[in-house]
Amino acid sequence: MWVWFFKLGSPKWFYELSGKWLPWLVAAMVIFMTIGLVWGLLFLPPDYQQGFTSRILIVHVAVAGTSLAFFPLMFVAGTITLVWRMKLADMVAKNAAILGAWFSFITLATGSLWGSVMWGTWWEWTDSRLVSMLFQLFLLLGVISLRSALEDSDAAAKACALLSIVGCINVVIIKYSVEWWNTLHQVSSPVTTDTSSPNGPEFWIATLIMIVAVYLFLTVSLILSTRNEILERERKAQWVKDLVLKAK
Amino acid sequence: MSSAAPTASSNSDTDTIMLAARGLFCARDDRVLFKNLNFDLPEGQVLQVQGSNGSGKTTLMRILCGLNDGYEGSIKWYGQEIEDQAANFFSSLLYIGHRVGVAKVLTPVENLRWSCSLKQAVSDEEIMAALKEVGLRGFEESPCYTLSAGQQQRVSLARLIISPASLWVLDEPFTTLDRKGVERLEQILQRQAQAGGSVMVTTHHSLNIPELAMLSLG
Amino acid sequence: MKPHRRKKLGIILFIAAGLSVAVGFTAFALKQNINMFYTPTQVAEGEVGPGQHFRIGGMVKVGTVLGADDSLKVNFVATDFVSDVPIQYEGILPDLFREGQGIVAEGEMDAAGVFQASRVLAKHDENFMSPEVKAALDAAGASADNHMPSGTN
Amino acid sequence: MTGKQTTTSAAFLATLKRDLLIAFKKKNDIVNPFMFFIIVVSLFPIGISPESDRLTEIAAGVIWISVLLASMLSMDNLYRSDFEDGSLEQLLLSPHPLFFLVLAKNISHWLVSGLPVVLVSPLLAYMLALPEEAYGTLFLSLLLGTPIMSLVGSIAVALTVGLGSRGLILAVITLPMSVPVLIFGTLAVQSTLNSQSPLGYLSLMLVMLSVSVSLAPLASAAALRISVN
Repeated sequence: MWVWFFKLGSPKWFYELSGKWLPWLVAAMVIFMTIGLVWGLLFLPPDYQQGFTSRILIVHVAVAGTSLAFFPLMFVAGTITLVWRMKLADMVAKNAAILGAWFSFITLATGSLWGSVMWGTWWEWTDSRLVSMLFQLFLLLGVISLRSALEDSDAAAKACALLSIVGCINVVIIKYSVEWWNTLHQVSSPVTTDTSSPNGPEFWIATLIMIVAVYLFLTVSLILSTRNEILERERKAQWVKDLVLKAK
Repeated sequence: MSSAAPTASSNSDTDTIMLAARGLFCARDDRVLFKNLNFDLPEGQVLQVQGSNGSGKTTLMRILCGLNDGYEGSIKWYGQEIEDQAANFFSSLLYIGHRVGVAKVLTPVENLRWSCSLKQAVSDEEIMAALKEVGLRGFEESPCYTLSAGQQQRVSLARLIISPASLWVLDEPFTTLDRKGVERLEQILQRQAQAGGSVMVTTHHSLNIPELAMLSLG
Repeated sequence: MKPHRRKKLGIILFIAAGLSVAVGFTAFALKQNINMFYTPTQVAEGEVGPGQHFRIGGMVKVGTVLGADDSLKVNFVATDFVSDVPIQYEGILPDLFREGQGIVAEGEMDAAGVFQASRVLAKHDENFMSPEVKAALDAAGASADNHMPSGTN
Repeated sequence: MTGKQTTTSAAFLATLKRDLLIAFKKKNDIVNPFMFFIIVVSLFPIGISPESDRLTEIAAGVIWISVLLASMLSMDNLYRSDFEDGSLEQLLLSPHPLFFLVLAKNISHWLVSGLPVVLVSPLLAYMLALPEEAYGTLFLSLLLGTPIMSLVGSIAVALTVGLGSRGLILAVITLPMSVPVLIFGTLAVQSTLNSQSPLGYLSLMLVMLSVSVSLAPLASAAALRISVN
């Protein structure tokens, strides 16, 4: 297991392995994305309360769910960077921060698009998820700006790793405190309604497909950007030179 | 966890040497500063590190002190990796870098009281005596921003007199000193070597110390 | 014990002590019954002082919503199926405001015992249901709600 | 090694004393953030409304946000001059755990920048027309909250201490992290105004304080080692 772990730490090995996996991942992503988007946005029956607006939710829920994965991902990558000094973990973390910021932004955008119809307002401070997502975005932007401010790449790697770990703990605390601050959005109602009724299965299946699709998209973009990062940072290594020569 | 007892390893030749570096490699942002660097620093020696500007002298000094961990290779303190016994190593180490560690708003006495008490208990009499020895008599209670760069350097060098540390790592300690100061510092270094301690020092001066050894970088 | 081991132990004990204090006070805090709104029963039992600005959370009682024709004034009753509190509000109600829905209203009680709301927030259902499913459920009488599917909005 | 090596608590006290001494000698670094705090608070009635009803409503939030901003300004001094004159390297090379030395620096920072703000809070509460029954809660929430800010902010300062031009990066990193403190600090005061018990919120702040006392110095120490590298 450890052999595998340290092998993965080698950028060259990762580059070669991810090169083999990439076509399959892209194919799976395209299939899931097409099914999810076409079905979810065009054919899904309207919700009894929310009407066709609920279709935005299919995208929103999937993106939002995925964007919650970034800080845990960066937490793990940061720990690996600090403990094992693995360069690959830092390359992943660097791109994860940027992607995470985009995902958080899209979550906010689709969320407020939905909110603009359902609540009649683009932004609602009483919605704890919107607010904690906003602060997650701020924290990610903090990590990104710290990296761009530090010149020495080794110091930047470690500093960002530490900040991601602290940030991850913080995101959890912020999430709970914001929810406490305003228990309104989709948390249990003050008076429990009889919600034992079955959910429309289509919604869940469509959402599930979209979640898989978005996770695949995340994986593919992370792999692609990490591969770029590898070539950039290892440009002086022999295997990268060989690769470039072969491509010519 | 590694035990405190000496490990039965193959390189027992380094077990009795105060500081032994083997196969040091350091690169900063793709530029190799040094590679496969080996040296020993036994007790009672002053090791002068030489090299042109940018050859990695300062980096080497900081690596030895554990301030910089961007290196590969092994550094052993009496046969044990310094990372495994940091607290032990730090209490025997005294480092003075380019930035001498003298707060400008504090007086020399206040500065020394703090920086020495990080390592060992120190009395005001000892501090006064040390300041006198480095030629700062009369400046004990003036804020350090009123002192010249050379005088601030002397404040930090007063720690050498107080400190019982057996290993001194001094990065360019001579730069701002006048001729008399240089001579005095040479004497202090020599005294340390004769007492069985050792010194690692970077400077472009040619030192006049019998216990001197050289290490060239780049 | 080696001195440096003892120092490490010192840090660990310090952290452990700090964290156990944290756990202890979390337990204490959770007992403190922090609630952001009062239920109608709590209001009926007089837990809220006069003139106090607070939030009330409940269900819009079916058949109680009365809107004025010439203004945005609306009256309704919030209930937790034990007690009722009449609420008066002037303004645009949120989209999800319906009879039988959970709401949170912010404001204070007036002298007549009517809750004068300065803000009304609707909670939407945790579940998404298609109109067909909903209709089927209504037909089977499985739900207490009795409003019509809302179509597109 | 000699027999006269100091104990960790002696090194802790020496560091605490030294930082207090420096603060005492560089009064500007302490007075300016404090003045900033007072001035920002007094701008709100002018910018928003002089009506006491409105002021009551926003008082807790205004005071808390001003505290956040002012503490960020004062945070800057925490490691900056030590980094520039090399004292930080000496701190890192101490045989004593950096954890406790960092804690000493944080405590001293709080004593000179956090505590004055706490002490002056009743006056500002009066200026912002906060009802008297909420003074105590505001005072306690600030007493618990400002050390959290010092401890958590210390991590960000330690991470950025090596940067030549930091600009506002410290704010970008620290301010989002202070959201929980802001929430519970203001909620405690709000709940007192609503004649509810603030004990729950205050004890949650105590939880955050004990967690940050035990974990934040660990992160600050690691951050300092990274920055000095």
